[in-house]
Amino acid sequence: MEDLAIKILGAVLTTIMAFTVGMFYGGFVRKLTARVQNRRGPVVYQNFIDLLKLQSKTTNIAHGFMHHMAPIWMIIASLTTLMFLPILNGNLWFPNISFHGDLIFLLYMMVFGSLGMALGAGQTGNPNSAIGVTRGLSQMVGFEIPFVMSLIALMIQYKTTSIQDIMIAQNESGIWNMFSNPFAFLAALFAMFGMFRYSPFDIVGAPAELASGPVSEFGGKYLGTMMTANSIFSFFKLTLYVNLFMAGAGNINDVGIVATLIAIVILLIKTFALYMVPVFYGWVSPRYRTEQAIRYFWAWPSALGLIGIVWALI
Amino acid sequence: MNSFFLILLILLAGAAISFALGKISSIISGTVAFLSIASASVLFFTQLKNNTYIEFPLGEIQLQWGIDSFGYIFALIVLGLGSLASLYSISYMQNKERTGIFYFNFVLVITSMVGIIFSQDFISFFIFWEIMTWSSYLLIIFNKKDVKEIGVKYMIFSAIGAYSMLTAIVMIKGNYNTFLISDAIQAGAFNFTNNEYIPILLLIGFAVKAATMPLHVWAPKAYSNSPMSFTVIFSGAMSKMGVLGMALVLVRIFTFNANNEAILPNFSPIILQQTLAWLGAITAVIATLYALMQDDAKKLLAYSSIAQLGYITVGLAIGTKLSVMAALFLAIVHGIFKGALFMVAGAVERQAGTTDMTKVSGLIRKMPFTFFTALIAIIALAGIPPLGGFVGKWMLYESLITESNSYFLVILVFFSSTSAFLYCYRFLFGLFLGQEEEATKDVKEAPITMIIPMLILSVLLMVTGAYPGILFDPIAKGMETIGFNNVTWDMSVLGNIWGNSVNMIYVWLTIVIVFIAAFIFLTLKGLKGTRYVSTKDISTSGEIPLEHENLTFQINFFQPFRRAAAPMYKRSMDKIWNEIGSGLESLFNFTRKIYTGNGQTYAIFVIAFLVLMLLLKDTLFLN
Amino acid sequence: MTITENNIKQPIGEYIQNWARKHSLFVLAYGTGCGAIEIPPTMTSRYDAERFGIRGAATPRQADVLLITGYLATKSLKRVIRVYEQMQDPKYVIAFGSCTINGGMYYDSYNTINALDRYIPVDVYINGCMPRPEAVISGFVELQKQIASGNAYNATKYKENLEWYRENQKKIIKNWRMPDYNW
Amino acid sequence: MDNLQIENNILETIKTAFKVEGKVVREKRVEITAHKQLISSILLFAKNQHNYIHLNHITCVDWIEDGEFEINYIIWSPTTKNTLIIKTRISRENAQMENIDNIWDQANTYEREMREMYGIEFPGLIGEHEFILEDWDEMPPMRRDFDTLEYATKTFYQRPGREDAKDVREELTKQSGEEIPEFAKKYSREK
Repeated sequence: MEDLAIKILGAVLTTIMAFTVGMFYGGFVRKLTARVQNRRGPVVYQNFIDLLKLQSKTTNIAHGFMHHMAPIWMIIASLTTLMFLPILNGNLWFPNISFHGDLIFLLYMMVFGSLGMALGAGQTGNPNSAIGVTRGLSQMVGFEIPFVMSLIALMIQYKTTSIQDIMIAQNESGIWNMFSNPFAFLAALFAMFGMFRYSPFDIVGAPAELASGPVSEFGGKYLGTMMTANSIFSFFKLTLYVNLFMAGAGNINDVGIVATLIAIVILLIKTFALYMVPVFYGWVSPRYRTEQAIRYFWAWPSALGLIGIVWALI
Repeated sequence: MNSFFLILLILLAGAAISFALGKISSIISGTVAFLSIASASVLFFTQLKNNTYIEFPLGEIQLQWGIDSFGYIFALIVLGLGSLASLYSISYMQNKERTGIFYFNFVLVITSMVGIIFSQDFISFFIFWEIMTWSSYLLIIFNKKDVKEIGVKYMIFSAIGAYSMLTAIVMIKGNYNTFLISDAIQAGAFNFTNNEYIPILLLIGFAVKAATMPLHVWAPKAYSNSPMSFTVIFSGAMSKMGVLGMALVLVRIFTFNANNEAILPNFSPIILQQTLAWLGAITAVIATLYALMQDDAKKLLAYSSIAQLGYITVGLAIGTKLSVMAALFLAIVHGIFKGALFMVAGAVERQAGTTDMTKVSGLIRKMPFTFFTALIAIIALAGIPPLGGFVGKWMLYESLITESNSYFLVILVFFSSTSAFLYCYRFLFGLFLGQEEEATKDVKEAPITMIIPMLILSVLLMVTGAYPGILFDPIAKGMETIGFNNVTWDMSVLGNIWGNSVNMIYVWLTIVIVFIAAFIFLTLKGLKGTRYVSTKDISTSGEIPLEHENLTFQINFFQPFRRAAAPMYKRSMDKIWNEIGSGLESLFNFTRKIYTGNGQTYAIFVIAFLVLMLLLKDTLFLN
Repeated sequence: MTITENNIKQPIGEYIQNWARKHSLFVLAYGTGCGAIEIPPTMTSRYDAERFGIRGAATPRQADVLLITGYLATKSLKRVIRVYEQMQDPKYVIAFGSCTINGGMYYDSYNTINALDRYIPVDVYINGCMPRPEAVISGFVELQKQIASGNAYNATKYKENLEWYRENQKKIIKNWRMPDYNW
Repeated sequence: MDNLQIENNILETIKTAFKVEGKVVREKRVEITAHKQLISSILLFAKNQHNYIHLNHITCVDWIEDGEFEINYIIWSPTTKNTLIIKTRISRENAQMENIDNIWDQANTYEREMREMYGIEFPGLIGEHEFILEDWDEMPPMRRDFDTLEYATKTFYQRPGREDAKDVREELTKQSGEEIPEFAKKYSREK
C-alpha cells in the first residue's frame, strides 16, 4: 500500500515538474526570442497567464466527439510517455513505471498524441486543419527516419532497448553518447528540429497561411489543455534526449534529497542547453515547404543516422 | 461419424442449401450460410482435439487429415472471422442479385480453407487449395466489374502458384515417394541440402496468396472489387493460407539448415532468408506508398493489406523465435483489424453508396459505431499502443534489432510503418471526419447484424492489446509443433532476448487512468459554456460555407509527401509485369510459327523434349 | 472572499481570472482597412506589444480581442459579425481609426458603414486617421483597465440586446444567411 | 513632327479604314472617337493589324448633362508601346453596349463591373449579375444621379458631430474664379 502511495506521489510530482518546466521553457523561449529581436518581450511566466486565461474562457466550441477528445489524446500521450521515462538516473524518486516500457514502445507512444490531435482537427471540418495535419504527418514521416536510425544505433551499441540501461552504460563508461556516437546524436538532433516544429519546420501551423493549421478550431479549454500537453511533452522529449545522449542526470548511487535536487538542477541545465539548439536554429532560419522539409530529413540527417549505425556496429 | 467429415459436410451442405435458397430470399440464404459456418466452428472448437489424425485411402494413395496446434492458429482466424463475416454479409448482401452464388462460393471458400488446415497430405492440400482459388475467383468477379483485368490477373498468378506447387509436389513424390507432409518433412524435403527447388517452388505457390512482391499485383484490385463481406475473408483469412504455407516451409528450411550452411556455397538459406525478408520489407514500403495515394477507401485497405502481409513475410523470413511469433501474432491480429476495416468499408458502401473518399465525408455523426470500429482497427493497424497491432509490431522490431543483424531492414520496415500513419489518418478522415456531404445527408447507421461483428472485432483488438497472452498460447503451441523448442510467453509482458520488456497492463492502466481523469476534467469544466456546433460553423475568414459547399480537403491529400517521395513512385511492379506480358505475347507469336503442320518437325520436338528431360533428370529427381 | 483594488470589489476567483485575461490578450486583427499597416510596427521590435501579453491569434476561436482596423465596407461587416460571433466569451472589440467611429472620410460612401457600435459592441475606440502605434497600445491599456475592473462585459450586452443588433445588421445585410446560434 | 510618326500612321490607317474622328494626344497616345457600332471592328482591326494585343482597361464616364455614357477602350501594343484610346458614347436610357469578351477574355470583368455600377447592359455577357456589391437593390451606385450622402444617411447611422463636413466646391470655385455650372448645382449638397 505504501509502495502504491509513493508511486502515485512520484507520478504526480513528475507531472507537476514536467508541466512547470515545460511551461517555463516556453516562456524563456518567448523572452529570448524577444531579446534577439531587440524587444523587451513578455514576462517569463507569460505561458502560465495564457493558460489561465484559456482555462477561464466561459464558452467553448466543440465540433463533435473527436474534437472534444483531441486534447485528451494529447494528454494521454504526454503523460504515458512521461510515466514510462526514467526522469533521473537510477534515482528512487522518479522512476515511475519506466521499467515496464522500452524505447520502441516510447517511439510508438509518441505518435499517439499526434494522431489523436489529427483526428480532432479533422473532425472540425476546417480545411486548414486538414491541410495542416497532412503537412504535419508528412513531416513526421520525414524526421522519424533519422530519429529511429539513431535509436537503432544506440540499441546496437549497448545491446539493450531500455533507456535506463543506456543511461547506466553511459555513466559507467563515463562517455556521453553524443561523443561516443556523434553521428547518431547529430541525426537525432536534426530530427529534434522537426519534432519541436520551430522554424524552419513550422509550416504545419503557419499562422498567416493556414490560420494556425490543426489547432485553428480549438479555443478556450481545449487549446489550454493542448498547451499543457505540449509543455509536458516537450519536457519529455528533452529528457529523453538527455537520457539517451547526455547520460541522464544524477548519480546512480545517490538517493538522498539533496542529491535528488542536484540531479534535478543538472537535468534542467542539460535539457535547457539542448532546448536552445532548435530554438537558435529557428531564429536564423526561414521556413521550409513540407516536401523540402521531408527531403531535408531524408538527406543529411538520414545519412548521418546510417553512419551512426555503422559506427555502432564497428 | 468423424468430426472432420462432419465439419466439412456441414459446410458443404450449408453451401448447397444457401445456393438453393438464394433464389427465394437472400436473408434466409445468408442465415443458412452463417448457421453452417457457426455450427462448424462450434463443432471444430469443441469436438476436435489437437493432434488427432485420421487416415483413409483414395485409390492407392493414403490420405491423411488431422489438426495440429499449428493449424489451430489458422483455424482460429478462418472460422472466427468466417462466422463473423457470414453474419455480416446477411445484411450486406441484402437486396443484391445472385446471392445464392455468392453464399455458395463464400461457404465453399471457408470449407476449402478448413480443408487446407485439415490436410496433412499434399494431394488433399492441393485439391482444397484449388477449390479455394476457384471459388474465390468467382467471388472476385462477382461484381462483374473489370472482369477481364482483375479476374485474368488473379487467375494467371494463381496458376503460376498452383503449377509451381504442383511441380514441387510431384518432385516430392518422385524424390521421397510420399504425399504425406510429415513424411516429407521427416525425409528432409524442405531441406536445402537435398533439393533447392522444392522449397522455392512451394514458396512461390504460397507467396502468390500471401501477395508478396513481385507476385502481389493481382491483389489490390481483387481485394477492392470483390464484395466487401468476402474481402473480409479474402484479406483477413485467405491470405493467411499463404502465410501458413510459408511458415511451414520456411521454418523447416531454417531449422534443418541451421548447422550445415557451408554445404551449399552457392545458395545458402541465408540468402533466401535475406531475399525473402527484403522482398517482404519492399512489399511493405511500396504497398504503403501506393496505399496513401488512393482515393478509394477499399483500394487503400487493399494496398494496406499487402503492406501488412509484407511485415508478416519479414517476420517469417527472419525465422527466429520472436520474429515467427511476431509474424503469426500479426497474422491473427491482421485478420482481426483488417476484417474490421473491410467491414467498415462495406458498411459505408452499403449505407452511403460509395467508398470514394472524395465523395463521402463526415459520416461520424451518422455512423458512430462504425466509426468506433474504424478508429480501434486503425489504431491497431498503425501499431500504436495499447492495442493488439502494437504487440505484433513491437515483437517484429525487437526481433529484427536484437536477433537478426538486418538493421537496415528495420529502417525499411519502420519507414513503411511510419508512412502507414498517413493512410491510416486518410482512411478515418476521408470517410468519417470533415464536413458532411449533402448527398449523404440521410445516411443511417448500418444494421445491427453488421454492427455486432464489427464491435466484437474491436473488443478483440483491445483484449489482445491488454492480454496478448491469450493469442501467444496457441501460437506458442503451434510453433512448438513446427519445430521450435521452448517457446515462452507471458500473459501481458512482451520481452526480447536482451531482457527488455513492455508490460501491456501498465500501459493500459496508465492510459485508462489518464483518459478518465482528462475526460472528466475536460467534459465537466465549463460544461454549460460548451456548445456543440455543426462542421459548417468553422472559421474560414468570416466566410459562410453554404449547404451544398463542402470544404473538406480530400483531393491530392498527401501531395507534399508525394512530391518529396516522387522518385519512389516512378516504378510500378504492374508496369513491369505488363511489359513481361507483352514480351510473352510476342514470344507466343513466335512459338505459333513452330507449328508448321509438318509431322517431321513435331517428331523432332518430341525427341528434343525427351533429351531435355534426360539431361535434367538428375537435377529434378534425386533418386 | 473578495479583493479590492482601485475601489473595485471582486471575488478573488474573479479577480485572478480577470488578471489573467488582462495580461493575455490574443488579438485577431481584422485588417481590411488602411489601419492594418499600423499593426506590424505595434507588434514588432519598435513598440513591442508582446510585453503587455498581447499576441496575434490566427482564428476567432483562439482570439480574445477583435481589432478592427479602419473602415468597414458593408461586405466586410458581414464577415466581421460572423467572426465576432465565432469568438469565445469573454471577448472584446477594439475599433481603430475614425472610420469606425463616424465613417471618417467615407462618411458619405454608399458602401461603408459609419458607426460600428450599432452592429457589434465596441469596448474601446481609438481615434485618429491613422492612430499611431502608441495610440493603439494606449487603447489596449485602456481595455486592460476595463477588464481588470470587471467592466468589460460588452459581449453579454450583445447577447442580451441581440434583437436590436440584429435589426441594425439586417438593415445592411439584406440577404441574411448567417447560421443561428444557440447560446 | 517626326517623333509622332508612328502615332500619326496608326491614326491615319484607322481613320481611312473606318471614317472616324481622332487625334494624336501626345507621344504614344492616340485617341479615336467612334460610333458604338464600329467599336468591335476597330478593336479587332487594331488588334490584328497593329498588334494592340493588350486590353488595358474599359472605363465608363457618366455624362449626365448630355444624357450619355462615354465608354473608353484603352488598348496597348507591345511592339510600338503605344496606347490607343477608343471612345464611344451611348445613351443613358436603356444603356446597351456590345459585348467584346470574345476579343479579350478579360473584358468580361470590366463589363460586369460596368453593368453593376452603371447599369449598362451587355447582351450575351456571361456571369452573375451580382459582382462586387452584395444585396444591392438601389440604382447603380456610380451613376451620378445616385445621391450617396442621402443613401448613406438613410442606410447608415450618421453620428452627430460632423458639422465641418460641408461641400467645399463653392469655396474652390470662388478661389479659382470659376463658376459652378448650372447642371452641377442640382447636385450641390448645400441646398
